[in-house]
Amino acid sequence: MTFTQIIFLITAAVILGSALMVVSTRNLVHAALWLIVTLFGVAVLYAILNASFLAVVQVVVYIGAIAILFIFAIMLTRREMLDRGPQLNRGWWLNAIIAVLTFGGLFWMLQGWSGFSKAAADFPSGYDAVGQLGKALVSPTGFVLPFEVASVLLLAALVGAVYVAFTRK
Amino acid sequence: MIPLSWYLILSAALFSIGLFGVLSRRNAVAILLGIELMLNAVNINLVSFWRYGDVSMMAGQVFAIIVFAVAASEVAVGLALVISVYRRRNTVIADEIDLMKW
Amino acid sequence: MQNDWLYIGLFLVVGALIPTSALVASWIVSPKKPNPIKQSTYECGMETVGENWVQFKAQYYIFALVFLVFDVETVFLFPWAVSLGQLSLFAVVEGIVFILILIAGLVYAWRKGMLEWV
Amino acid sequence: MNFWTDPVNFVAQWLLGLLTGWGMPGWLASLLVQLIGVVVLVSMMMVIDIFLVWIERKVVARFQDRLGPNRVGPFGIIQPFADIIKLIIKEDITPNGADKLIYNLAPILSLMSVLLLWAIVPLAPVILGVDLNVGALYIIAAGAIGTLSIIMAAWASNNKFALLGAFRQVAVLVSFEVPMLATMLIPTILAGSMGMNEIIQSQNVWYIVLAPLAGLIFMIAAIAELGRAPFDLNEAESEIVAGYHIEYTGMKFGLFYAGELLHAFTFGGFWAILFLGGYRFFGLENLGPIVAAAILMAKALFGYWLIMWVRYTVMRIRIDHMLAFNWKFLTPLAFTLLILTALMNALLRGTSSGVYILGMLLTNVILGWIIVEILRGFSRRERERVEGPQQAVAHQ
Repeated sequence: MTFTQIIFLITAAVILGSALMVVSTRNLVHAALWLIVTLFGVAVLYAILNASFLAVVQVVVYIGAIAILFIFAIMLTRREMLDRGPQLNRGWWLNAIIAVLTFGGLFWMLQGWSGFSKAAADFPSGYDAVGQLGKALVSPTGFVLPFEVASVLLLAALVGAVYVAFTRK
Repeated sequence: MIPLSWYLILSAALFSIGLFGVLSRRNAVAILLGIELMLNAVNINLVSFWRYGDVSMMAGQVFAIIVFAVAASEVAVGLALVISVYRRRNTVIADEIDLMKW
Repeated sequence: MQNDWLYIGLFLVVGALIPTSALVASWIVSPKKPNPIKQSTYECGMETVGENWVQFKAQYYIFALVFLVFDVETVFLFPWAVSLGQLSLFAVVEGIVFILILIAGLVYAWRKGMLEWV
Repeated sequence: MNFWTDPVNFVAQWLLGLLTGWGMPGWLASLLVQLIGVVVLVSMMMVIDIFLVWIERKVVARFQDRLGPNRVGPFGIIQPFADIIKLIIKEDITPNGADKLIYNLAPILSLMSVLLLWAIVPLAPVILGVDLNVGALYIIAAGAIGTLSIIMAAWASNNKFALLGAFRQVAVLVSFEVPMLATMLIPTILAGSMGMNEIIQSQNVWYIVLAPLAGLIFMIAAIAELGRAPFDLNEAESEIVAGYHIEYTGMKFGLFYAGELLHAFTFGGFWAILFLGGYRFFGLENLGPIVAAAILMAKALFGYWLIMWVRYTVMRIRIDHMLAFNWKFLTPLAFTLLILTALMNALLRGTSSGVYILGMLLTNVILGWIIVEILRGFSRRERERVEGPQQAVAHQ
């Protein structure tokens, strides 16, 4: 077992453990903080995968913006957060079975695939992932359309969210 | 080194946990937390396919970025809806927001 | 490239351990004589009424919302900025269109009066 | 390779040889050497942090025509050590209803988020720390952890005022992150890289000359990110007592305080790296890495001094004015500047460096002039609205 594998296993354990806490803890602020631990773990995974840009973006976007928005929203709707009553639906055990079956199904499906236990190839020398990404994002033969559509999507989200949340009484 | 299967199994497990959260939590904000977990599981898959495939093809990373945008929009609109509902109905329990049932 | 992140990981660990050690040192040395008055919530000498919950202005949320959209879009511009020197004028214009769509969002928010602190 | 031209590698190689000589496996030895390097760097930052307390108090005193600490040691230089001893032996009070784990974690995260920034600071051409190719975004990522620590501290200490302070502070932090990101894009465009070392290496002409407006906006946004006056809403004592760390005492408060000071110094350093050429100073950096590191530190101190100057000269701005200033002025300005810089960069790419520099500078000057004109018109209209047209004429 190599050093990288040990780091991966620790990270995976942290991700799964904190994800379980996200879905099971009663206090919603704690759930949001556990979500941050999960997201940070995923950022570490990106770093292991040599996707530096995505690792940093994960922290900037998820922890710096999305998690903050979650915490704000939880505090704005806090009267319901006093942990009275059950936090889970009545049929939660059924849902647990569905989740386990989903995992089993995915695992079974993936196992039959030939590329399942592939190893990673080395990077070609002088490989610059961020520069490549930039070129791919704006070159007409690359992903210029998804790139622009993403910005329109975010604009639409801004307009929609503002319209919904911001009603003067 | 680490085989691709490890990442795929991890992301499948994360996806299942998120699915459980979405299906079982009563609080609408907590449901959105579960959706975030599922989106992250998808992203792990995309990035690991980029790394284990041909690294000069940036599709994996580009789509991971698009997923970031989608997650951000989803959170913005979703939480705005939750807050709006909370102001009108004074609850964020998903079962009790049932005006649309009839 | 992996070694870069290893170094940052070490930084993370050391950066967490040094403040922790300061807290532990303080915990060992400092006196511990708690009493109810000392431990009460500080509200300028007034009795604390109710719990830690106040009705917040939704305005804080609105600013966080606008920020989220801007943050995500600006982050996307970084790969574009890095490879700008090798791109054609067309690609530069693509990026500028992206920024203009972003500014359109700002103008909308401005016109809707969301940026006012009511 | 000798000690003078490359001290860090020299020591590292020597240590590596020593450790492997003892029969340690190679990867463990290199890990250990890296760990020692990190510990040395972090401890150095903590020592600098201690002296920042003294510098800050001395400089403030001079700004306010006082003497400052002068009792403990020569020029009061031992004063911060006395402060630290006081902080350590103070009783640590945890308020009722506090969420213990989060309450204790918040100050640690707060200081950690600042220390993390020093991982990517290139002190000299050969002392790089780590030359991350996403350096600019890394700064924002570390800042995100700091924002998080503020919310955690306020929520865990179970205090209304703390929560109010944190909400205000976080609203300001996130708002000013947008112009900061936009102005970080400008050195990235000019250098063609996000790596800190490459940004320094490409500054044959300092970027403060090529993009003075960007430097100015970055400085303003940095001051707001630090939560210092005139943007010190978190500490508005007359309104919300002391902001998010109201319930913190003893060493935990000390960690927040140390984090704030070091953060200011660090942002001075990043300002120097992005706009003032980092460790470069007219070829002086070639004398040796130690000289280069000293140049960087001097520039960082200069940035820190500017931040202090603003802090102790300008009064606090109201929160609505502040957010309006950011969203209605700074953010549009930063994006306009970004568009113009990208366009000029594309148009002037093939020309000689003299034309390039002049074009960039002219763009900035013209934009700055237009902005000043717009502001003048705006303030004239505001004055007329408040005072009536006749008096406004009298003012001119």
